[in-house]
Amino acid sequence: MTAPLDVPGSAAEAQPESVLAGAGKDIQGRSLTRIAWMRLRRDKVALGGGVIVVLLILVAIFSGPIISVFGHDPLEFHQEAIDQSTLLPQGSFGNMGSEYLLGVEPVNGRDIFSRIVAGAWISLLIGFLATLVSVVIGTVLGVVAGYFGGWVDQVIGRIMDVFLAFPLLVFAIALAGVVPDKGFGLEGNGLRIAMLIFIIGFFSWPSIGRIVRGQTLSLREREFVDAARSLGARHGYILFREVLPNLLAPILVYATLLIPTNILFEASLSFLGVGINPPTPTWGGMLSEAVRFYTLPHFVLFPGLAIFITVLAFNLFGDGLRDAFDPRAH
Amino acid sequence: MSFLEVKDLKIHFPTDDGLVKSVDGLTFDLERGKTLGIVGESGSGKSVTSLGILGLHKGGRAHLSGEIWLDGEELIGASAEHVRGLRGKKMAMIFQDPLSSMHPYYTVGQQIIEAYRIHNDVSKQVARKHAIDMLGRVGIPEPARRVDSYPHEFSGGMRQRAMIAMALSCDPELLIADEPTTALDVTVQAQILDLMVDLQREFNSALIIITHDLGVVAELSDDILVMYAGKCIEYGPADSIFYRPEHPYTWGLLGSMPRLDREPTERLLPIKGSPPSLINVPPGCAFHPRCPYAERTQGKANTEVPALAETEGGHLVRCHMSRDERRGLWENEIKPVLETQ
Amino acid sequence: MSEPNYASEPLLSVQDMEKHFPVTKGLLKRQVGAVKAVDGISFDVFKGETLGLVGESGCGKSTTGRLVTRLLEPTAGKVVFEGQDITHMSQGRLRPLRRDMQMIFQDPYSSLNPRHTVGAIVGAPFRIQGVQTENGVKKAVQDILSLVGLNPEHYNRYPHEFSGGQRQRIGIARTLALKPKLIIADEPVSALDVSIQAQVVNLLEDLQNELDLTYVVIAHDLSVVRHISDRVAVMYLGKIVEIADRKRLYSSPMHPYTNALLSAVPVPDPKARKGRERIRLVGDVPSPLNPPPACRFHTRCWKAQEICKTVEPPLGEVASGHRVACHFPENAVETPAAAAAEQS
Amino acid sequence: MLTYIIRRLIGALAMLMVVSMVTFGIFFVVPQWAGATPEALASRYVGRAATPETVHLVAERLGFYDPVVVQYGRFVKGVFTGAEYDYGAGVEQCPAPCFGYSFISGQPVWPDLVDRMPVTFSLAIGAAILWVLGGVAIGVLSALRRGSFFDRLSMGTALAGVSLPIFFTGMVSLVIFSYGLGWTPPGGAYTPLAENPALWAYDLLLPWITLAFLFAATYARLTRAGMLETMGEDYIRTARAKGLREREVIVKHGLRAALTPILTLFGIDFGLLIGGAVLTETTYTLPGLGQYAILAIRNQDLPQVMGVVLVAALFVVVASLIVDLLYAVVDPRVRLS
Amino acid sequence: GGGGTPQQPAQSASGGGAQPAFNAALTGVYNPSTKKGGTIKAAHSSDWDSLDPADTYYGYSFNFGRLYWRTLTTYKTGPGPDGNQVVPDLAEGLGQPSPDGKTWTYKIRSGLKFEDGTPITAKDVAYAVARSYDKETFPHGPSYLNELLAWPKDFKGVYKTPDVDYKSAVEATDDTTVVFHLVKPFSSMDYIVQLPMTAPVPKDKDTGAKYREHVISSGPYKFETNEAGKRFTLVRNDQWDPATDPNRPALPDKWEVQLNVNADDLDNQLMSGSIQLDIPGTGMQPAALGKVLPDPALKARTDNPTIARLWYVSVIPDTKPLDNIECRKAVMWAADRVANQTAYGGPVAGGEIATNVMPPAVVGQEKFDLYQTPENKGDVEKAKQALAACGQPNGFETTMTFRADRPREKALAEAMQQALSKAGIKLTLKGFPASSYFSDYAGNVDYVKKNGIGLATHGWGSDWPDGYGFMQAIVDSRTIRPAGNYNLSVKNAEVDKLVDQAAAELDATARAKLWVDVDKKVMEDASILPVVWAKSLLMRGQGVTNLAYNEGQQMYDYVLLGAE
Ligand SMILES: Nc1ncnc2c1ncn2[C@@H]1O[C@H](COP(=O)(O)OP(=O)(O)OP(=O)(O)O)[C@@H](O)[C@H]1O
Ligand SMILES: Nc1ncnc2c1ncn2[C@@H]1O[C@H](COP(=O)(O)OP(=O)(O)OP(=O)(O)O)[C@@H](O)[C@H]1O
Ligand SMILES: [Mg+2]
Ligand SMILES: [Mg+2]
Repeated sequence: MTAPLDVPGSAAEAQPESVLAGAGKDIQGRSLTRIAWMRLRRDKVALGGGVIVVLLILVAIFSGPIISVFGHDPLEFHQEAIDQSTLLPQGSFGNMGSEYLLGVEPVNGRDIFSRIVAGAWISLLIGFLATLVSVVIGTVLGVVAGYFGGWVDQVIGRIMDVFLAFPLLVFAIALAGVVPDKGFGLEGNGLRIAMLIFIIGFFSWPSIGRIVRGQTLSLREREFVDAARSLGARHGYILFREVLPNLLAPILVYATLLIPTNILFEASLSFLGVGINPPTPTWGGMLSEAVRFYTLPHFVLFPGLAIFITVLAFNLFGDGLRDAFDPRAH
Repeated sequence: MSFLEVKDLKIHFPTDDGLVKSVDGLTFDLERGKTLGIVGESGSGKSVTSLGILGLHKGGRAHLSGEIWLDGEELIGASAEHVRGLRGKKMAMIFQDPLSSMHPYYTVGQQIIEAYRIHNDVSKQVARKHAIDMLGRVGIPEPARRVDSYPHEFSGGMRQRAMIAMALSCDPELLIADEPTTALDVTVQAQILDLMVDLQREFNSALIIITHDLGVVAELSDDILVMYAGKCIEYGPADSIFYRPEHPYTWGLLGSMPRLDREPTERLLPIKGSPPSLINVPPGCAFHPRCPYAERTQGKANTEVPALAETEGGHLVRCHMSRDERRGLWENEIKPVLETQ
Repeated sequence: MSEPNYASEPLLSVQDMEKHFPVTKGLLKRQVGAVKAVDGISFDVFKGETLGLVGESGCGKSTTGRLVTRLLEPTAGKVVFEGQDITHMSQGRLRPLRRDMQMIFQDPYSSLNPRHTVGAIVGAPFRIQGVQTENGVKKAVQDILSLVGLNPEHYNRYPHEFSGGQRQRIGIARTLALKPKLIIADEPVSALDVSIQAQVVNLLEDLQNELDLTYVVIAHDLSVVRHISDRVAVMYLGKIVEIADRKRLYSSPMHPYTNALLSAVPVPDPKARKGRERIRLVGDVPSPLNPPPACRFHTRCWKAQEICKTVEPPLGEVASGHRVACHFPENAVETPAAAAAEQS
Repeated sequence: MLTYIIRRLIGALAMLMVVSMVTFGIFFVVPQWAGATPEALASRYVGRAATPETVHLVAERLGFYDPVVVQYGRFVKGVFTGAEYDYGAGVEQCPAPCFGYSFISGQPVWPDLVDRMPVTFSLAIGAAILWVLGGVAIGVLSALRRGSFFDRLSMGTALAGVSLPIFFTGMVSLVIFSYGLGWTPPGGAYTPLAENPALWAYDLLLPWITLAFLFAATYARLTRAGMLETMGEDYIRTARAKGLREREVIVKHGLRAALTPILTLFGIDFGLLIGGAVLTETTYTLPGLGQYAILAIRNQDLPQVMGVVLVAALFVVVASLIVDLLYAVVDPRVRLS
Repeated sequence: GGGGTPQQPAQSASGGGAQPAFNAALTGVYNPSTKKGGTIKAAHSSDWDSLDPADTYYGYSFNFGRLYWRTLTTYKTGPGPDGNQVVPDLAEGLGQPSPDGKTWTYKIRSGLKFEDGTPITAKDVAYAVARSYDKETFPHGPSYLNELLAWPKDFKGVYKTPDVDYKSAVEATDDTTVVFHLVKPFSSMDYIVQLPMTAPVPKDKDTGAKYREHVISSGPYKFETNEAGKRFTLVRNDQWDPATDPNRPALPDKWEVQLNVNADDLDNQLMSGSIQLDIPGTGMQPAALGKVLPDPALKARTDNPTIARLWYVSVIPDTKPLDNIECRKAVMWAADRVANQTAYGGPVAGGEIATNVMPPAVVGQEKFDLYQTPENKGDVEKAKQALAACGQPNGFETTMTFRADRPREKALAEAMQQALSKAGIKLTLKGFPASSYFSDYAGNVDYVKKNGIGLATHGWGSDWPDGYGFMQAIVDSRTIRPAGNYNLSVKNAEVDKLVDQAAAELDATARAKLWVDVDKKVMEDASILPVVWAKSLLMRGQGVTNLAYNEGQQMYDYVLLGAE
């Protein structure tokens, strides 16, 4: 047989090897995540953001040793660093120097550097976990609303409206008094942090819910959803195995945006006096305290800067992530 | 000098994965009133070529080299602003997917009016009249009413007609149709193709039609250019290409298509393997990994890029095999298999 | 090629099936009408055969496929699969039956979940149906991959790493996983490159021979359908207008619409365009929202007469196995309506 | 259309019910968990060193001895049919919608709300214009120069806006621009638009900018993302192929499409703002709904809280309704589906 | 004497002048002037409880209200210690007590008129007192008169029981005589009748709770506009006859008051001059202190009086182990008074370190210190001994509450936590909203017991500067009720007994002595930890004349002010 082209024969004749022969080079085992990672690695700015995020987390974890090397006990008063008549830090720039790296607080002279370092873990924890809570609630409700549509969508849509319109301030202030000292196996500030995480998470899910719902609306029209249904898959399987993995990128990107927002949320709750109990430092708490001393730039600047750096880092990283996962980006 | 002359056109894209040589040394020309068909499979560089002629890669990351002469003017070296002025008026384009190629938020009329008013200093009313006129010309019923419809309110065929109306609104001298009918039904496709032939006759414009459907090309073209991996591998008058194709890839294309004009064959004769990557273009002849005759060239196929050589009047082929060898294969092995069985 | 068995019970029988999509307008969601996407169609599919379903875009081909596989609920009519009426069967009871009836989707890009590996995609049927395999799912999946001409080592790759043709093979592998009896293929090759399309068509044919499959192939490319089918049904605006075995349909099409379709297919032969006489249909396909009354083709038909606007032609058998719904069929010896028209 | 709006408004009503119930519950049920008696609640609204009798009388007058459901019912009834208010020397008819009288000042709530709305609206509208213009401009430029220094810089600046609390930026800008440079009026300045438009704008300029600074980042980011998305669409290529100038391609074709999703967010943000830009109004001493809200909450003045919460919620609902309606106008495709 | 000419502050001022100097207005009138005309722009960082004289209980309100009302007596205007004295206002002279001290008679001047021109008679005063009885309508005002006067049994207020004659409590025996009938002898009646409840109200213009929207003026100014919660303006009352009023020079033509102004911004405006008067008179915010104190020019514009206000910590004996006095003493010993003072703003803005309950500004106060520690910084040793005596040698844990929206209280709580931890006492800090601090939390007996609140920040200022005015509300355990308490911790029968004795004592010196005994008893009981006797840093507005700090008002005397 000298048939020139593909010789008629069995299916095996459409051999895998020959099929892949021409394509072998460019089709390497690179998953989307791998490609995204490669792109990310080349995106220096995004990578910088990521590195800062990691550093922040490290600071939060190793706050103890860092403080013992560079600072003072974050709760300790340093009256000697304070001008007793004005109650402002002595010297210029809030008594900044080798003794107090970022200066001291007015009135009680606590070491700002130590407090920022010591406050990192709560602020970041709230940022992360509250985001997690809202991402979980938002994703589940968003997916369900988008996938089932109809009245389910209507109901969830209205629930979102309620949460958007709900006066969180009222809620927070009213709750301040009824938080028990113990509960859910937690005590004191632990419980308070848990509660803040829950409240913040619980009230910021509608935005992510909307996004997820929108994405799901278009995803459910994709044929692989039909494919799963034609195989007899149940709704749960389709929602969580087929649809959800495709939402990871937008969710991830949005979550990075939400983290700093939630850190600031804690700030405004602290400003209203319903944040973490004093004297435990948090960035938000410091900021809200510092606002009364807006004439002392260093006092407001450093916690503000800490939040800003976090915001910036997460956003740069989030941008990079989105770009990396965007198939049209290149 | 022809109306359109493309000389050694190269369009490369630097990407993360390497340099994409989408178009790699393309040369052809076209007279007014004539039609050139460009065929080739997905990713062979057809669209990139047409966008290159229109200057739509400028400002992007594409590296263009070579020459494009349109009506005596060189376009690659010309300023972006100058080329922009030519777009729409001197040369226009019809895109493959009319729905995504029309702005969803503007009515069909608005989009045609906009195209017209860029190059004609007329009032909105005049432009609107013209738009209605154009819609009527391309066979949209009740154009005065439909001019205010949004693209999504049109059927696929009507959208494509509206695209054509938009492209023709300034009577361009060169019209490039990039897969104008791929998204359409056969019956509608037939209507659109007829329309394009009529319009071309009317305006005596030069037409480039890009497709991977050999049938469409056969219906319209005077000349045919077959592309593979960014290169022209066969170029010549339509008859010559269809009746005496000399490149194995062209043979493959013909063998892959079930044809209504022939008795059904038992099996189709596909080309093995997949289209090549444009980053790691196979060395030598880009087609050699899929070519059943590659071994006949004694290894030349995987090392040397074959030259585009003329075999007969205006028919060029890029193949290592000798002309006689190719002719022999075609006459003795391929043609009988395709026609009989 | 295995021979279809027309004598026995049909594997799939569709009777007077209808699907009307409510059309809501504006934000009020007021129903202003219904898209009669499928409007009373009947056909049988016999074991071992391939039924081709052709027609223009929007005529209801995909809807038919989705009704048969119960991805959509029919408005009326009956779907009988292997003697069982599955029209109103609950999704729970349907689940085991789905093993025998699978679907290949049109778009190899959107029908594979981009976040799943090939192994997960092709293994999904086993997991969803809870099927135990002898040597584990992985082995079974790899076997199927090699069956469709893919490298079993591709198990852990993601769909985007594959070309269109390979992706369609993955889709086919998924449908084959549970060794179904019936496969509905909705435009299995229309998204593929010419050079790849042929590979997949060949593969489908080979698999049919090897695994004794029954196909319903939906396509708009008449040449592909002719190549692959035993019998062909032509749809127009939600109705079957002609159904016949392939030879008869392509050699002596009777419905004017079938004729028009066939003549509109461009032929890769530059000389043919001069000689060939093409039937030029005027106008677009009417909207399924307001289909023309009676014979739906009369608005575009060059043979239409008064009766076509008032009386709907039944899908009558004009020759053995050749049914057509037309008052004035082409290539016909004699039809009652035509005779009547002549007399009047 | 009309039926749709009516249906949505009925839905909104249900939503307002939920919001009001929860607010009510927070005021009465939550303190009761913490062990508060009616007298305890009433003692919030008396002067210091009030006698137990006074507290008891006040508790009675405010109806705190009734079950919460009865109290809520009374509130709802007041909103729909009006209520009577005994001011000691006589009884006054409070016409619907009656949100009651402040527990502390005895002022009817509804006129207060109506009175303060224009202030908040003035603040919101000016800030919204600024942040939309600013945010969108930055977003477009960043998208077009993606990865450039400008892209990063503008994003950084915009993000600084979100990471600094408005009570800080507001105070600092007052100190600099009002008391330092004397360019802007001191805090508390507000002139109604009808009185003197120029002065209105002059007085609100600083609050507008501060508030816009806070929001611009989000809009810039959204616009950037949207532009990156739309500029890759096929219809952009078509626009270029027509010979359209690049600026027109960007604005008329790219931006036009990218802005549509931003509309949704804008509607919600604007609705939320009209309900009260709490911190801005407090910082600048603007007598708007936000200031009213924070005072009401600080004083735990339930009728005021209910009033302002419901008005704020109403604005959110109306805004989201308007956005949905507008969406259909802006995106012609929406009508069909 | 009645019918005298208005006081001329410029002449009576001693040591005053226009040279800005720190504390210039404490002892003299600063920037004296008799120029009439102009407008004073005043601002308030929050809002009045009520503008109705029957329904208000803020010092600034009593002070400012004198611009539109006149009471039987008033504090002597002007600077210096005289400010604590009461002088007649509406009345021709001070009250005439009956020998048993249970009936007090006041004669009012003639020629007095309301803003609408109707004459002011003793009936209007009696009516005003009677209407203030209705605490359902006027819940904010003090209730001294409710408790002191012999109200008829069936009297429920002038609105609910309009027919009941209240002459058993207060009566106008003729047009110029007001007689008060008391249930028990009471010596400080002249102080009581300077309260605004005795400001006359015309019965036919009385609209109950709505009267506050337009109070009918009996003083030199009347309301021009009044936008609740936002602002109001006062203009001259042309029916007011200066000849009848020796106390009020009434210099400016107009007063503009802006409400709910951002506190920090208010300070800035005060410094820059766009506002001239900070109504509450409680001093500047921390941010402003940071600017003012280091800047001599700004500091010279301030006054720094000590006021009759104590900031303190209630040490609550209901909570274990603080029920043991030794444990309470341990808290006393462990507290770092300097740190506490700093938390309150330091010696200038915060106040003087307090060693006992009664502030020096209270008449007859004696300073003593039962818990003296080295440099006032606390004594860990003594605290540990006390702990041992209490049976808690390793210390204990308890909760301390504070008002979350009051930064100084938060700072105090933090300072206490630091200091007490050195003695092993561990504090958990909890902040609550000020508006429900006393009703729902620290002042709520159940809550305190259930949640084991051991310490609570607190502050108290006197209604008038004598022992009763300062002490009674915060140390008498019989005032304690389920919620809304201001006495959080003093539950000592001996204290109660001494309070009764002191209240009944008519001799001023003996009375003062008895209050000192009360003070000592409370300190022995260790249930109040005094922090500071407050001082406030007041800034004199630009363009304001006749600024003088008045001891009775505890702030600038508002009726003296004029505009340049
Ligand atoms: N902007 C770009 N950057 C990088 N690569 C590009 C770009 N534009 C096109 N390419 C690549 O150039 C090659 C040729 O693309 P082109 O669109 O011309 O193919 P085509 O022949 O038109 O195919 P089709 O039939 O699918 O339209 C493709 O591999 C494509 O991925
Ligand atoms: N879910 C739906 N809701 C409303 N109308 C629908 C829906 N699905 C399909 N249709 C309409 O039903 C008609 C038939 O659609 P169907 O997808 O079956 O056509 P088709 O023959 O498969 O076309 P194509 O060749 O384009 O795939 C079309 O007019 C389509 O718009
Ligand atoms: Mg293309
Ligand atoms: Mg289909």
